[in-house]
Amino acid sequence: MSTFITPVLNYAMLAPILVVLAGALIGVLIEAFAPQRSRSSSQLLLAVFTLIVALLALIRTRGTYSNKVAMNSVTFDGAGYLLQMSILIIALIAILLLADSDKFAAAPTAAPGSDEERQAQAANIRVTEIYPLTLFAIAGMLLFTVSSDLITLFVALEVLSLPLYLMAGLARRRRLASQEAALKYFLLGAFSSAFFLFGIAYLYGYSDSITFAGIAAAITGGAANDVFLLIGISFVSVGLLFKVSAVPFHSWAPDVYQGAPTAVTAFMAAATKVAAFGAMLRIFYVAFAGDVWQWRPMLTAVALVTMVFGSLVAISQRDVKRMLAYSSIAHAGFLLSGIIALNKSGLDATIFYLFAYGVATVGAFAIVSLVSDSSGEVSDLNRWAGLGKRSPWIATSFAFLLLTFAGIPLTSGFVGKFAIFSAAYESGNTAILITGVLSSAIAAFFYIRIIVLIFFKDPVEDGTSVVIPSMYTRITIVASLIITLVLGVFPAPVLDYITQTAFFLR
Amino acid sequence: MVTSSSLVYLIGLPLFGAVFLLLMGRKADKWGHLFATAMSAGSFVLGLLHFFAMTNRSEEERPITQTLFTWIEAGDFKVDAALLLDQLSICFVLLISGVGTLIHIYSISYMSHDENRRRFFAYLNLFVASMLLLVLGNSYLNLYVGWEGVGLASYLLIGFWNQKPAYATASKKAFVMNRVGDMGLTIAIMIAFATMGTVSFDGVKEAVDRVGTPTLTAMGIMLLVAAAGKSAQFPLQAWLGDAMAGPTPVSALIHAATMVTAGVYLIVRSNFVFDAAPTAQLLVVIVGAITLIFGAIIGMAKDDIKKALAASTMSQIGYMIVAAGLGPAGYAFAIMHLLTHGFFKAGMFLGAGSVMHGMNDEVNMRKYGGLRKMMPITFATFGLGYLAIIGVPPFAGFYSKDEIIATAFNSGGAQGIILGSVTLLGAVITAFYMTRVMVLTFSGKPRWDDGVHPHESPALMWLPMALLAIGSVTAGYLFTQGEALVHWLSPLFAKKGEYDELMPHSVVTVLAITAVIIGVTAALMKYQFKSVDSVVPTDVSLATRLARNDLGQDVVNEALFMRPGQALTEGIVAIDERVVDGAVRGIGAMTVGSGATLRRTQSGYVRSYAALILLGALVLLAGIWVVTQ
Amino acid sequence: MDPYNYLYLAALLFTIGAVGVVLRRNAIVVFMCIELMLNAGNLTLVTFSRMNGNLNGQVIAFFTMVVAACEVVVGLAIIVAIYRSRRSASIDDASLLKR
Amino acid sequence: MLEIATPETIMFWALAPLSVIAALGMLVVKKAVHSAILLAFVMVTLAIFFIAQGAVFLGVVQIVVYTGAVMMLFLFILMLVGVDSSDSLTETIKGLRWIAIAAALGFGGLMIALIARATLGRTAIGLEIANSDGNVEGIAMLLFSDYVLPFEVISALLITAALGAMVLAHHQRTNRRPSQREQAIARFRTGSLSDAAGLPGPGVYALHNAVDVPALLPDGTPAPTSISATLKARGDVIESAPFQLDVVDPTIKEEK
Repeated sequence: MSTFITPVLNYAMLAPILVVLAGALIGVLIEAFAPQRSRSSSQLLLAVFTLIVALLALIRTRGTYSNKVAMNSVTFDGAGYLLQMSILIIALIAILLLADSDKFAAAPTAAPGSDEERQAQAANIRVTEIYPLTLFAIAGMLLFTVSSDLITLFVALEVLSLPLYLMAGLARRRRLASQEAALKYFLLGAFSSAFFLFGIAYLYGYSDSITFAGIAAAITGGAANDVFLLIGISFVSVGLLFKVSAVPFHSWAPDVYQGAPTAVTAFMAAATKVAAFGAMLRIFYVAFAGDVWQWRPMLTAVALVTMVFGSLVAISQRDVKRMLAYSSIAHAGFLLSGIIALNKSGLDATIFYLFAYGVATVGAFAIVSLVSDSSGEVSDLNRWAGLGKRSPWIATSFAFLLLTFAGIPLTSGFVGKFAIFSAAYESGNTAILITGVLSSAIAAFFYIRIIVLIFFKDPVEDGTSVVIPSMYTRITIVASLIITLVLGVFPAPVLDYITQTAFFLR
Repeated sequence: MVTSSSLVYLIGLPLFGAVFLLLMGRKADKWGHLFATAMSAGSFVLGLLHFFAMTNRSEEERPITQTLFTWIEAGDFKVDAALLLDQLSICFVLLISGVGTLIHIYSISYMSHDENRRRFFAYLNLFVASMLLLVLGNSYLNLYVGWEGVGLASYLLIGFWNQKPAYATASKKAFVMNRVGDMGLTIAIMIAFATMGTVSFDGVKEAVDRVGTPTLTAMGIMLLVAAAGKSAQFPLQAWLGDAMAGPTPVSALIHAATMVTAGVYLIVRSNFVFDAAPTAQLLVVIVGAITLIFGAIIGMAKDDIKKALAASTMSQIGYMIVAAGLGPAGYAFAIMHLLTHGFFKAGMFLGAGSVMHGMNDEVNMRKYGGLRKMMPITFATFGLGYLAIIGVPPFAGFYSKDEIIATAFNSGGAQGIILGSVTLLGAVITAFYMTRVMVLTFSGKPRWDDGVHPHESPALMWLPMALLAIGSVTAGYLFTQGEALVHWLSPLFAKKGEYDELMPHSVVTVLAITAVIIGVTAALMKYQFKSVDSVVPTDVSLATRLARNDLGQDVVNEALFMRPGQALTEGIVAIDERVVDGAVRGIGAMTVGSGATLRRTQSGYVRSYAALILLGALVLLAGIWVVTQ
Repeated sequence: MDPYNYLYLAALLFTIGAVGVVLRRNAIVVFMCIELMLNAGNLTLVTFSRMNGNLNGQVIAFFTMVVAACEVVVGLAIIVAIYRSRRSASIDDASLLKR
Repeated sequence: MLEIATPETIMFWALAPLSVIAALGMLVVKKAVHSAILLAFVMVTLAIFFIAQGAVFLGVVQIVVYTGAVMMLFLFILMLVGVDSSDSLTETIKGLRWIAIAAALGFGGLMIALIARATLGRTAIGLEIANSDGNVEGIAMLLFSDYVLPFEVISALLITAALGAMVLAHHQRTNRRPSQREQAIARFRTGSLSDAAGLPGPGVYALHNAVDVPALLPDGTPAPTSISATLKARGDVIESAPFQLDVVDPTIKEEK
């Protein structure tokens, strides 16, 4: 005979998530009742407002940490605070990109090229459901980083993924490719979440618990042998490694990055990475830490392959979005070394790297969305030749962000790489250190090759023109540039803050 | 007097100039070049003030440090963004800002017809700032920032005239080689951090005793790789010649006086590492010696005046590297040669620019000839630089090269004899190819194309050349007067070990002068007293004229000496151009190729992606199977 | 009988589902194979729930069903959208994006 | 120690092979509809296993939600995209089939071998105590206390799904649909009056009276306008040639 335990929810600490969810619901209501004309602007306003309120609500919780926020489902601690902060800031920068009206399909239901679609475009209709979907995804991400039991993790994973599957298919131009991206993302995402669920099942079987703390206790004190545990860790890792696009679970990333609307790609590439790595950090640092000797070789192998593969394949890309996708794969490899390190400096470095990389990624994709000709965005690299001549500012900004990805000093990328490789070394992992440095040298090759292409090649005949950035896109680009520069030149305060704040409540 | 808190302005002035001019845009077109020059000059004046302040302090108090802020702090590891000005860096500061300012002045006139002159000056300022940061950083990490900065600025400058079609491949080659170098530096820094827990020069110096020789050898080799990449040393030398596609002042600034010497700076700065790692030190000497001969031989075969000078630069830096590899005995001489070379080679590049200016941008020396009368000032300044580089007393190069040859001979044992001979042979060849350049350009009959009207360059251009020429004449004497430079730098280096003097200094001097005489005579025999031959078959008029003047003696000469010599020369040039190029392209292609192969996994079919995921999971399961065995 | 037999069965069904995703070309069938994998996961959960003697596993399985239902809605919507523009539900036809 | 009674054992050995065969059948049958039905069968057997293992509530949900609702949705979409369409089972991607089969054998084999190797480290106890208040009550206890947050968050998932389906499927009219009267007027105002009486109906033949065969014009050629545009786009149109009179037996058989 068990008694019912009345659940206690700490609404103050859940506030950021709840605010975002509420914003999304209001967005849905706007879709239902507001007239077509005013939807776009009111949705944008609502989304920005929601994110700011969520950010304020998050800041209000500063310093209060608890693992009993909603029974055992979520844990708010320093690391969670920083990760949620990163996600909200990145989302705030990225959501402005959704505002440019000609990025999303006018009538997703109409066949591409049909009369219906033309009429809808002429009537200046656009899918404003993008905004509530984005907010749902953000809520999922926020929850993903603080989940401390497996089922909340699973639900959060789905809450963040489903909207992204949908949004990937809503591009205005090249709609077949966009829908294909959505299909691929969805099928492979569902495939990997089936693995994830299977892993959860085995972890539950192994530990008789679904909370991270319970699993950790079972690892240290359990009498079972490790088979169920290892199956569980492996399959849960498959799901998480899929989200962070680590080799060999990466193959969706290039196709989806290329096919999805660029604004969505920007948001997805940056924020999802923070959320997924945040969750990975928590589960590996809190739940699986006791079994480090068994999973470290596995993750190390994945990290090494990911770094080398991402860097090598990026070289032969001819499409800028695919190139950035492979670069993000390589960066996933670098970030994995922070998880493998399993020490405090690894945690600090990974959080810093995630934030720096996320911000720079948003900026880079924002710039990609500007380079276009009469028929829409141009992501073919050959046609970027000589961009420096025609739009020096845009080209310089892009070059700066590429240098960040390459990890050239005085950019945030350098500080992040340095911190993360140092942490890896501290944990005694020389293989990671050497491979990391080597593959970032390879990676620098293609980043700088693009810079050379942009600045030192003559423009091709059917070259591209750069759209005059709208106010929103301009804010996004400038914000991302400023943060990247500040984090590169003057990272000490942020690093300090992260070092002081980041910890996991076990 | 100036204090350490003003160190930042050394870098800050030119950096501000660069940022300001880039931000101002076209509005600054009218006065941007003057502003940039003023910024660079300001930096030079400040450097001078620091220099005088430093001379007034006692030996122990000379190095000063300015900490700007804590740059990276992760756990116990802390890197400050800090600047260090000591006896070594002040030499570089003066060279960079001084020669840099002269080149700014020169460029005002040289680039006056270019509509993007302001941008060019912004880049020049950026370069000066980065280079100053490179030599002022107090840790390897800060040095690395400057290191990458000069790389970036040099790209922007070399590519400034990007209409040249050859540039694309040239930049690629330069890029690959420089990345190999940068990787070396990165790994060296990582090694330092990993084994010593610090990356500052002071910290590493103290930690040298704590770590084992293998570690230091590895670090030394990585530093050598870095130096070879930046300073165009064997086997990473091939990019330098191609980089000549940029505007001439750029070549003078980057490829003669400053950036290419960064490798020498790095090795001299890391003297404590190399002193403790004899193997790495030996490798330094070998690399230097090979490059010395290699560059000199290439110099004999080039008809492009800038490429001939570039090959010469390669060879002269080889001298410096050899000196730096000789340990405490040679560090000061490496720096001395670096400084004198900065003067005369920059002057000669500017002279070459002046010649090109007067010759409608013609670079082929076979189309020059007899310019002495048309360009008397250029001739005079170039000539002084020439006398300095081949080592005619009492010009600058004589002193510095003489010292290096003597140190090489005296480094003891078979090594000493081999190195001495190599440096001596280098001196012969240097005299030969520089005389060739001189004669082909300024002497003999005019071989100009139609429509070329050579004329002297304006004062704004020849003035810097004249100033550099004065440096070429006097610098060597000043540095060696009472061993001034050696004493100045000596607190930084370990005590010179005792060694057997193989031969007295006077004998070395005689040998060196003999070498010069041999080289000059040979070149004069071949080029001055006979009409210039041509290997340019397309140039019909020149070929006809040569055929008319050819004497039967040449045939014998050719068969006995020239052919084998030519074959050797061509062979080495071929190695430079094909093998090394091929290797670079091969590595590039291999990387790109493996990328392309791996890319094929991305077939576009969801099902094959799913199969990949399934296989990944299978591998994980197999891993579990093994682990739980 | 050993309750492990249920685990073997679930593992087999999971494997069949996984290989079905790779082998079948009709997007809907592929999706059904994924549903089979999720079902296998549920069977594992229920079995472990029984072995552990608590209902946590059943609750997770219940959540999974809801999540799967949502996935079905979204997934089928995407498939229908693709079908409308391509007139084909074969996932091999959707391979514009590659290399 | 968990004792499994004989009836359950018999039931397991009867149903488990069937469910595996049905699952394998999903992979090899040509028609998607057959796959769906086989999957429904697997789901029903799983529901039985759930109930046998003390998960009564889940078993019922499995049948009602999964087999009832989800599979219906699948079938519905199959109807939409063409219920008759069948897959060719020949593999088009070179080598994939063998890789997949090898991977499956390895994967399944390893899973089974590993499970065989696993120990639980505690005695399996069964659900008698946990289900003592009833299975539904037990689940409800957990759902509304320990799992209240994910339970609430899952509502976001449901809204997302509904919103997503709306975005991709709900059609927003951009122009007014013309009334019947307007259509009629428009028909008569076009250049020719040939269509005024409406388009010809599809194949009206003695032997094959169906919408996917074009009607024949008086001169014996097929009338393209007699076929629905949708069928044409789908490629489901049948040639009318085999049904022409010289092929069809013209003799009339009287019914007796």
